Amino acid sequence: MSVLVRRSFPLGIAAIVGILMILELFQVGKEITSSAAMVRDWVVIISGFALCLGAVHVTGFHVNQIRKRTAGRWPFSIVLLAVMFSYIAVGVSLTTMSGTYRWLYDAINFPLAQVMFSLLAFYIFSAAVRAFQARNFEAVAFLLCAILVVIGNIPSMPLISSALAQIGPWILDVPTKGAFRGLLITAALGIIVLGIRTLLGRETAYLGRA
Amino acid sequence: MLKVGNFGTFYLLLFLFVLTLLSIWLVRSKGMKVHVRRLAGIDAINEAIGRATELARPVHFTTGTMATLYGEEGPQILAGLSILSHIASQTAKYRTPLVVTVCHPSTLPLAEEIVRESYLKEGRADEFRPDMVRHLSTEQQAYASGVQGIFLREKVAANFMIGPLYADTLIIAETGYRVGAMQVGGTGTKTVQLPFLVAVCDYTLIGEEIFAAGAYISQNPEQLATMFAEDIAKFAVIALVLIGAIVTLFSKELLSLLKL
Amino acid sequence: MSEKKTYAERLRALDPRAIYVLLTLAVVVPILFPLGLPIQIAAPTRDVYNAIEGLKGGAVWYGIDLLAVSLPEMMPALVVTVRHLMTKPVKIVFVSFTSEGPMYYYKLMDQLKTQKKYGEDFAYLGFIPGEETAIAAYAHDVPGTAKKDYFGSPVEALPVMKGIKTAKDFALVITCISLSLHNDAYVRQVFTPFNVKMVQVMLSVNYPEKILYYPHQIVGALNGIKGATEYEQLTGYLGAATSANDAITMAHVLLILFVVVANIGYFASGRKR
Amino acid sequence: MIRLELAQVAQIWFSILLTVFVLSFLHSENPLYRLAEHIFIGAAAGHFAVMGIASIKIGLTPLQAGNILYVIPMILGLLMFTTFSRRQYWLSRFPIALIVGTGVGLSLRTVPQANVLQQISPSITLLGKDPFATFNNIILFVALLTSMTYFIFTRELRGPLGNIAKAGRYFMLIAFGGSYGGTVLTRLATLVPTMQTLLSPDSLIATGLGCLLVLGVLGYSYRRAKSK
Repeated sequence: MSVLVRRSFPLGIAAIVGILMILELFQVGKEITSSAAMVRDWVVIISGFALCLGAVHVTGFHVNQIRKRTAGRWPFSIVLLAVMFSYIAVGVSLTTMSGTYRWLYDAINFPLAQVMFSLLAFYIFSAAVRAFQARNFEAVAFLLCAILVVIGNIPSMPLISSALAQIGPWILDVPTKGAFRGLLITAALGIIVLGIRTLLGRETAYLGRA
Repeated sequence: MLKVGNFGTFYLLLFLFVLTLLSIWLVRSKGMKVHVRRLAGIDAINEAIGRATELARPVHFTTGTMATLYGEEGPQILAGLSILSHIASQTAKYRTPLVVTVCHPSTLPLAEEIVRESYLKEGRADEFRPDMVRHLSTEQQAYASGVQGIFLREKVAANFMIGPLYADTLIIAETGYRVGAMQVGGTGTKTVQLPFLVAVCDYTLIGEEIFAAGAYISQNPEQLATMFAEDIAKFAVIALVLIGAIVTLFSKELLSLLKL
Repeated sequence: MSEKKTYAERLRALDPRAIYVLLTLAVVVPILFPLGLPIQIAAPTRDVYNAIEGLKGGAVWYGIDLLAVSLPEMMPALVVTVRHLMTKPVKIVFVSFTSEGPMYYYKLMDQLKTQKKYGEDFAYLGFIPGEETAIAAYAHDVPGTAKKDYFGSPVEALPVMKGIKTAKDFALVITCISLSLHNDAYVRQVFTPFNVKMVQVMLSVNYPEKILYYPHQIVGALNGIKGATEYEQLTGYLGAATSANDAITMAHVLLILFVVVANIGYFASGRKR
Repeated sequence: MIRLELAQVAQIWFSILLTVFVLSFLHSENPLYRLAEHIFIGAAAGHFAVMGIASIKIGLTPLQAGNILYVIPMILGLLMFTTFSRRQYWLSRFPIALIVGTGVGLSLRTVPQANVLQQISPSITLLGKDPFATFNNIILFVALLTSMTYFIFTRELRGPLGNIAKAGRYFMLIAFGGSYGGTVLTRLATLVPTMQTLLSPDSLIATGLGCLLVLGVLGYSYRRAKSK
């Protein structure tokens, strides 16, 4: 009984919902389409709960840090919780469209996301310096193509040598496209087979073991 | 009522469905055995955990940001999580500290359950601690900033990033390099991130390899058989492409002849 | 750590912090001191320049139809075209069909120093809601649709608005656009009925599709930040776009140098792993 | 000159200081970075909690209208929280199963079309409008077939098959190199506006102060590490 409820029920739910989504594509009937739309609504609602679960989890972790007075960490945890609860207070009482909420978002979330993306520019350089060394033939292929594309992306390049400027775009347009297409097709086969196995109840990673 | 545009989808799904069933049947009743070639990236996982154990420093695992289980990239997260169950068993066995970070919280209960069950299976249930699985943030870049911090503060010795990866991949991988972690990365369809994994990580699982990993690790005959099904499908697609090319080549020829 | 590294080995394994410092310099220096590195100037950009350069009096309709998210990409083009216009003997009537337009107007006026007087030489009529219908209404009856300027004075009281009734009364229509449907709306509602000269500043994402209006419906177009760079070169007002372009060029050259140096180090250190 | 309002000035100061603190991570992990990191995580956690509450409200509307079926996602959503329980955690499998099923279903209906059929159909035309186009089409075709061969797992890649797969591996390395080089431009396109903001007249003082703070903190921790 317990195995039936703990394992078979979830497996059944996943299979039914998955098949429902596929059937919707083939437009088998109005009932299917409307129930698929409803299930997607449900998923939005459940993901809403999941987002709240995330906030609870973050709170739990940092309350723990504060309680244990983890060295060098706990004062920051207080800041974190304070910021989080002020967002929730403003967002729930004044809504996200309010000026105060927008102020918070534009002062904190927006610039911080932007600067984290900027860090990528630094990292892409330091990673390149290590990776682009001509250790063997494979590394040469990798490095040469990358450099040719970089050269092609220099804005003044067409004025210096239009031939050199055209190699980079060619690499991106021809061999890269071809190789990535092959990669995508095989990965897709992997995805589809994994999906079919899930619908058949053979892929049980999401159920733990018992 | 089959719309013409979905014609191909239908037959492709049907074809793979039949192939999968057939391969499972062959294993079950005919005892077919499938051999899968060596995959260096997956073998490296144990090596990395071994190193972390020697150094007594933590192992980090993530399935990446942005994607959600209920979205189209859900299967790639599942593939990553099936590798997590192996990693967690290893860290349980060797008593290596484990940190799993989660971006979208819908993955959180699943990751937690997988780690918990792996510890249970190894008889180390008492060593499972809830803070092994941490949800840092749903926002991609906030998550990345958190992972950066964890890497430097806790001196991570092995880093695994397997799943649908987004731009933050390089932030995490470069920080991993900075703390001297051995890294294995892998992603299915996110081709934009693959170059960075290849450049920074010690081993990379490319494209379909992340789906093969589960079968390769478990050596479960049935899972291995589905690998066989996938390979047959690959040959079929290659044949289809070749035939398609020949047909279009000659139809073009025919067309130009007709015009003459 | 005890072993001393040779110079070659140091070149191979450049300290990431040195890389970060050099990259910062390569980006910051051109931002502070734009070099104006040459680039190829596209024909639609040159035609925008010629259209403004050729103005001999009359009035210009300037649409600031931008969303806040396009600020980094569109602000340089807005600034450089207005700066060019301000040197010509024309009256300028600014207007917005997006609610975030006024923010751009403030930022624009912050960056410009001009001899022209508000009310006499130029005016801002603010945001007019209603999307395509509003554009059409404005084109057919400017004072009747706007009524007041952004600061609350009645349109009739502004000397700059004298003699402006419909789109026909403008010598040139310029518009900076974030939403691709506005590109179409302007052509449908302003060009088609009134056959006026029009110039559009487009986002790079919209450019490949909307440039098809050139040269029949619109006489010129700028392609986002790239177009702004070209325009800054044409006019000689080196600004944000040129400095961004210079910074990107310098950074790319720096990357190539880094790779060359690292490889010299690799070969000089005996090609050890 | 138009005077900026106090709120705007405060916003600029906030954003600039946080930006400088994050950039200081390039040198080392330090208290200022940690502060920015925790503020960011707190802000994002708060933001997504607010979003989550908004999503839950979506379900309340049909429920109030009398659609009893919408009780199901409410219950399933609450079951997510059993993950904190040591004994009843298995209950969270029900919402997870629904979520996984949806994801698998959605990918099964889009992946065949987007990642297989639409990748094959533009690749099979070999003849182009000129010899160069034909050459390009053939290269692309070969790259596609060889890279697919690389992903054959149940046979050892030896002999002729091995050579084809090796060619596929090289094509993929070329692709990785090209893609890496192309991304450099994308990333710089974010870095440059960030730097322009830091150096704009409105924010120059804040940037300077931020840099001084970072230098102070780094210098202090360096001296402390040295004295130890």
